[in-house]
Amino acid sequence: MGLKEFVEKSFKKSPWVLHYNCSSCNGCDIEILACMTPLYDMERFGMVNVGNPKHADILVVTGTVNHKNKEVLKNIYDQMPEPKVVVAVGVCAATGGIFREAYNVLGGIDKVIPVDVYVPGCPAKPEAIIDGLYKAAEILKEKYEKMGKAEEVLK
Amino acid sequence: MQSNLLLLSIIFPIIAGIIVLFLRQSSIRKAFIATSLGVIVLLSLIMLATLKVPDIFNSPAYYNGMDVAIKIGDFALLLYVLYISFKIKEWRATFFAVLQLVPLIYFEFFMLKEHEVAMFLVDELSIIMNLIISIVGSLIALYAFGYMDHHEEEKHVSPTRQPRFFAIILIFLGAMNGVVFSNNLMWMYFFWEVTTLSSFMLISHDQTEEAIRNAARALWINMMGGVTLLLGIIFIYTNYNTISLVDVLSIKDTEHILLPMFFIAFAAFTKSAQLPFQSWLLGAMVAPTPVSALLHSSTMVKAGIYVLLRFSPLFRNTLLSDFIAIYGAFTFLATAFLAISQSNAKRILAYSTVSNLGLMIASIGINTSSAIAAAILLLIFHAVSKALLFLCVGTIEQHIGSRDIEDMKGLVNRMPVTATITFIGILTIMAAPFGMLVSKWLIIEVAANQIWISGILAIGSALTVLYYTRWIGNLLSGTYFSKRSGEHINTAIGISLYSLTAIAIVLSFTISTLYNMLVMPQILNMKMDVALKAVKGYLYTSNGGFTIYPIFITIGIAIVLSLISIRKSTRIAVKTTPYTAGLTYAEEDGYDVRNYYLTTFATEGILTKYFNYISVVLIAVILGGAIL
Amino acid sequence: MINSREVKVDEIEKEAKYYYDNGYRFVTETCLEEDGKFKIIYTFEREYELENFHVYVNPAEEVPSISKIYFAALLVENEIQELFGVKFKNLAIDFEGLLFLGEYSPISPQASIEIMRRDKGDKNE
Amino acid sequence: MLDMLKNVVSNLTHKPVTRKYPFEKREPFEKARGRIENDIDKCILCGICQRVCPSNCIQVNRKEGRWAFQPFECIICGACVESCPTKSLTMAKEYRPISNEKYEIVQKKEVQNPPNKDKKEGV
Amino acid sequence: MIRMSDKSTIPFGPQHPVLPEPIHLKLVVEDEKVVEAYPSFGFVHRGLEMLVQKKDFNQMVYVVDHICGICSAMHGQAYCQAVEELIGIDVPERAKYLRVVWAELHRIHSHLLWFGLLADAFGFENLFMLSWRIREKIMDILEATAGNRVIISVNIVGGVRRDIDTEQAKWLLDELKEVEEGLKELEKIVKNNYTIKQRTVGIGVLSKDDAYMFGAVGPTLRGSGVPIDMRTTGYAAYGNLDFEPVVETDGDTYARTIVRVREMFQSIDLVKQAINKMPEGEINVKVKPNLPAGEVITRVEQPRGEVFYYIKSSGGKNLDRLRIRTPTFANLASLLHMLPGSTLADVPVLVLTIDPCISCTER
Amino acid sequence: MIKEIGIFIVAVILAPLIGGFLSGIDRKLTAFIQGRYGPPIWQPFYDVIKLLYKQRLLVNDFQVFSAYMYLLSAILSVGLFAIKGDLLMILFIMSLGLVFYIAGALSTKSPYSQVGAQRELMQMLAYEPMLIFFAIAVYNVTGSFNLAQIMTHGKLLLDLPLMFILLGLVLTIKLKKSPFDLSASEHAHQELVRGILTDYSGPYLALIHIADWYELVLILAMIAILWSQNLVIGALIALATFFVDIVIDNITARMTVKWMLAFSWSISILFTIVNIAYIYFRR
Ligand code: NFV
Ligand code: SF4
Ligand code: SF4
Ligand code: SF4
Repeated sequence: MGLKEFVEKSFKKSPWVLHYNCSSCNGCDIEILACMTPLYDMERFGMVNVGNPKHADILVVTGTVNHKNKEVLKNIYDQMPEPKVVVAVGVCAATGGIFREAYNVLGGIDKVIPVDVYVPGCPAKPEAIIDGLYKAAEILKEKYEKMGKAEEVLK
Repeated sequence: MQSNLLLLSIIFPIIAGIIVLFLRQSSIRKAFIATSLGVIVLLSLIMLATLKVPDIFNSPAYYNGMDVAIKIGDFALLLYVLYISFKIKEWRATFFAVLQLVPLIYFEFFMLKEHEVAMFLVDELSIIMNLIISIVGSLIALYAFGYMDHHEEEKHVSPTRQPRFFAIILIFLGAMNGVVFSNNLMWMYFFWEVTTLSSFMLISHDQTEEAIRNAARALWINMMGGVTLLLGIIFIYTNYNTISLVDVLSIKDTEHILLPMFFIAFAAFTKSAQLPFQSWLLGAMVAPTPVSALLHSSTMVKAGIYVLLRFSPLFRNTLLSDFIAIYGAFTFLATAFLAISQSNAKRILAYSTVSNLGLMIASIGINTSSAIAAAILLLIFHAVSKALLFLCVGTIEQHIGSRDIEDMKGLVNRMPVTATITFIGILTIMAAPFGMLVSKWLIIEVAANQIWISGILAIGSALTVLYYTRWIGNLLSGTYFSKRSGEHINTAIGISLYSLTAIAIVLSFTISTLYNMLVMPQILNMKMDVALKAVKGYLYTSNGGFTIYPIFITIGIAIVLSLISIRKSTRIAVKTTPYTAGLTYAEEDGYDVRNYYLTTFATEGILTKYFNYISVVLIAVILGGAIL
Repeated sequence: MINSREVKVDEIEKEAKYYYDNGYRFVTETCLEEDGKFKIIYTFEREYELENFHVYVNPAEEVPSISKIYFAALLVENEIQELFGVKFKNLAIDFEGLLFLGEYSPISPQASIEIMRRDKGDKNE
Repeated sequence: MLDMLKNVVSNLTHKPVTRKYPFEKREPFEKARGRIENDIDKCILCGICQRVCPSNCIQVNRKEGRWAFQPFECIICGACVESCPTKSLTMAKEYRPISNEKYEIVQKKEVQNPPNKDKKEGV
Repeated sequence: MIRMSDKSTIPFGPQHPVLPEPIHLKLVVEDEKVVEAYPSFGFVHRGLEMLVQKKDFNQMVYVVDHICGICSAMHGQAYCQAVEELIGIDVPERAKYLRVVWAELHRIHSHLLWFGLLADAFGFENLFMLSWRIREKIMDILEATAGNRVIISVNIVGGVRRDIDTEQAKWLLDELKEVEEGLKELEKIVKNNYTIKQRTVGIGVLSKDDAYMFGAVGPTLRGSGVPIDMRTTGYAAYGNLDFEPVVETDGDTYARTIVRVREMFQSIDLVKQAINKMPEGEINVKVKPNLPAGEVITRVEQPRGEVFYYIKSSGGKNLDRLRIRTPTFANLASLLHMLPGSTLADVPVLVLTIDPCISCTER
Repeated sequence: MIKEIGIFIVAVILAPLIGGFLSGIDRKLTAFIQGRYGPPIWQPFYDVIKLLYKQRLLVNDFQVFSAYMYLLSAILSVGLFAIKGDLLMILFIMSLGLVFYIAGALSTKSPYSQVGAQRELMQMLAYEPMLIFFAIAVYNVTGSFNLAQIMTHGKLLLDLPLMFILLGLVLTIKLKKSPFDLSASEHAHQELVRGILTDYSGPYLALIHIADWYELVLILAMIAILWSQNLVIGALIALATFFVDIVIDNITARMTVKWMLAFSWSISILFTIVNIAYIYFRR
């Protein structure tokens, strides 16, 4: 295996996850946490919850965006190094779900940051979340490949 | 000829100092002082090159004149101290002055049988001290050109008091040379007292109430030391009938030597501001920074170490020596603890000075050949690095108006040059491969079979690293979004900062040469086997070795790699804000974390109290060791 | 159904003090809009029994805060102040309308009567 | 601490409890609410589902014969399923698969097949 | 001269791994000691109370269910009870028992979840894993009986939507037995682990009077020795079941932990009782589409304490006003009282000791 | 000389491989202890490689230098250990790297990394004396600080049982494991986000991870030389210690700074004194 392949594989094998709860109802959050626990154990795929945007590859967002946390979400997203992938977990994160019509809700997180994977469900099942993260890891790898090319262009 | 050179190195600064008093015009004065400093440095370099040491030097033609002058000087000085102590109502100083005056009269007039002794005893130790005094001293004095102008401007001092200031500095340099060269113990005593007096005058230079109060404290504590020094000399004389250093050092029968040794050690403790006398040194920090750098870190306080080193062969392998070691180690640890609770940079440096002096005393107490070598190495490196740090703090203080290390957050953006120099200064004082650390390594290595001492040293060094590391962190903190500004550095200040930095690094780099040239011969002088060898940056004893070049290479590689990385980064990296839990980062009123000063564990006041008690007990123990 | 008696706005503190002295626990305050006025219901509890009283507040009126008596009332009063725009005076800590809402949120969103204007600058912390 | 040690030892000596998803998939429970599906043939476009839906994610247009559903707004509460008079709406046990973009499910009554036609939603 | 403040300020949240939910505390610390704490909320504020204007009272059940994913069924229960009282209907007995079953299952899962998070807050990863592992059993039970793991949405106005048949009930009791065993292990660990005690005993002490007067509720209050538990008022089927409020007297984090651990056993017991005593019959009654006018207050004991529902209607399909005061909202005052004087390392523990649920609080 | 350079290079290349492998085992074992499968053994390598190729996010320039300094001094100390240098000197070089590591974290202005750095300083305060005590105790047995000479002694473990425990403690602190995961931790969930690591990101975080591996190997090697008569047994002892540390991590909660300082100092001073007394008693 050449270095290039190994690096690419690393991106797929080691996606570090940052979870941000952005005015969700906790339903999806506890399901994400449940993914870390022994029964679902997402660390099998090298996914660890890092809690710090600067170390993270995948941003997992639950819940809708409201007027107060849209900046927080943006800041976190900006502090993540490329390549990065955003996963929206739950229908809240996708569109606002049942909260759409509430006055302080802006809607899905794609109003603030670009989203790569949507995981539907209210709450999304842990299995679905793992699917989503797995998919995200693949996207991460693709993004890395693209980024490498971008760098070459820069040089 | 050579003895005249020695004489000159004492007399010249004093005379130059007196002349300076009358030079009222700033530019002329500065030119004159600069030339004198040049002469002083030149003199010491010539002596380094030409003197065949160890030897005694005499210049009979001047002996009597000098002796008489010094005798008169002695009394004049004590009377002057009496006068000022009356003036500032510092009765303790009066008390100790009287306590000196009475025995002095008795000793000089009724006991001392006049016979001529050699004027100077010069060995590598004296040369080292002399080099430090002249080179470091001159650089500090040079620094004071820039500093004092700014200082007086800030404090609106007019007419200028600079002539007095520089005069005392110059006189002090002469006196220090006197201390380290004198063979006649009474001369040494005299110069010792001159340094005390100049310290007093310089601490009180600003004439504020606080300055005078602290100066008074320094005065009485040092006068107390003077008393014991005098007592020590008198005891030696009564027992061995000599006041010649050479003779004293060659005393074979050491039955009665321990008690005077205790007295002398006590004097050394006061001069080196060991616990419980550290308060005067801390108080002395009110003085203008060059004074702190010169007197209170790199030269005058080293007089105590010098004296102890000088007499160390006399108490080798005694209980006294062991106790001194424990006492020194304790001071090292205790003041390191105290330093942790400080955020005032000058106080940190002061505590660190006391701490390092304690370390030197501890290694003198251990009193094996490597330990003495370590003490001397420490003495050299500490003088340079600490002077540098003090000067940096002085510069910083004049710019940002504070000497609190918390206020130095992000200094590298505001004063890039000074902050970098400070950073290097701190590194030379606490990190491998610089000389200070090598000496520390040596001390731990030689102390390894004295569990108490080595334990204390282990904890103490960790504490040292603690309080310096966070300072570095503060200095260099900043982001790409911090406001940046250039820095203008006064020429005089610049010259002294740059040269001290260069000296600190070069000395560390050439530690093996330094050791072989100056330290090892001194060990041989003291009639010890040399256990520590040095070749090409590799210092080794039979127990282990320390090699410095690989570390320098490592640092070099790190610098190169990071430069490459940063340059590459400018193309592909993103300059980002620090993590603040997702909140928008604001550079100016962002979140801010102060260092931990462990005040929740204990405060300075309480600690000082307990440490003082312990140290008094330890001194009593040393006394016990001397008597038994 | 709840029973509650009406008190005057300036008697609130006295009433609260009375409940405090008699060992009542503070439960909550509830604000609602009734006929162009705000109605604030104060609820206290002792041994599972609820005691209520309510006040009617004109939009322009300031309501004395009971957060100095019952510290727990602090948050709910801030909430009402923010979501309804009713002004409380003497709050133990005044979050100045940034407890729940961000800078760009709608102003006093739960009330149709608008009294508060936000003219503060950046205070979004 | 010894109790915890016991736990550690027992964990070390037993097989991990992890469900090896996605390698081994578990059968969903009988009553599980996975996603709703509409058998458009049975649907009479009465619009009850639209009215009961708390999340407003079903739009029934009788005139056009259009039954539209926003899967990314549905909270899978099952209210619509319970109230559907013809039982054309059913609750599938499997959850809706993840996707890269949001879509809308539109079913038309007149058109025979295909029953599912995906279309990107323009929010 | 640029003078930095003498104290450090540290932001705690909104994005912070210890708290899964966004809440911001601006901590002013001295060394590691917290001197002051300024909270800032609103990162989860959605404005759900105002949705009453847009949704009718039946749809609102689902909205209040989504106030929080942890105590969702109980929100639904509280809301339904309030509306039922307003309309004046009597819920079938079986539905009442079923509500108890699901509510108590929720309590267990919520406490286990909290326990895991607390363990995480003081850095005990294995314990976190252990308690969440036990919790998965409850999640399975919930999914099997109600169809969803987290937001089960079983309550509707007039009763419940799903039934638990005898077979399932038996399976449920078997599963609970396993949960009970796991809990026993957990209890032993909590009671005997030195490091856990170091981190919880004497941390966040709330005296009995303070707890009472700061309006604390639930385990926070009962951990300080005040035996107030809304379930003793006998709503749903609690009047027919046999239990005592769990009380500990120390008022520190440890006491609150023990309260919650004991409550889990109590809940298991309640589920058993409820299933055994459950009568046969209908599980819901039809309700008229229009509401009468009136106002109602209900209180229900949630995992974190009593929730307070106020509803007001003036007829029609929609409510006029819905007001929810959640237990965390009531407990926050105590938290603000506990924070100053603690150490930075204890902040997560203290925040978690009241078992905060921000989405409940901010609605 | 040539031979030594060879050994140096081999050690420097091997150490991170071993370290990475060990930390992979650590993660796997931890997972098993918690009743799950955990990542593949090679996971740490994937992580580090991925980090190395991520975008560089910098807060300031000094960070870069710190990361390099930390890594290079770790490398140097391992290399010197391999060519049997002076134990004390190795420790000093290690602490040099740490100074930079901490200062780098302090300089980044993120409150979390600053608090983490302060705590790391406290941790250093806790274990640095222990290591020096260890060196001193070794000296008291073997009469030398030189590893070559120390290793001729053979069964140091019998003389220094308590110092061995101290080393185990140091390992726990160094690995940032419970109960000492104060400044940062292996696991993400902690009160300081990632503590001292918060603002190191991408390649620089990778450098720090590699440096951590070096240090892990170094401390394990120090444990191994306690049985230098047969280094295989020594290595097994080291691995056993490592295992015990992992178990301890999983049965304890994180403690506080105060507790750590009090505990580690009293333990280290007590153990050292008792142990050295024991040495003299055995003579
Ligand atoms: N228990 C509970 Fe809630 C409610 N109501 C509350 O604070 O969890 Ni989300
Ligand atoms: S999707 Fe559902 S469960 Fe998830 S956060 Fe939104 S409302 Fe809660
Ligand atoms: S309720 Fe049933 S039948 Fe009526 S429109 Fe909806 S899906 Fe069709
Ligand atoms: S399941 Fe619920 S949310 Fe989804 S469409 Fe049906 S009623 Fe609407």
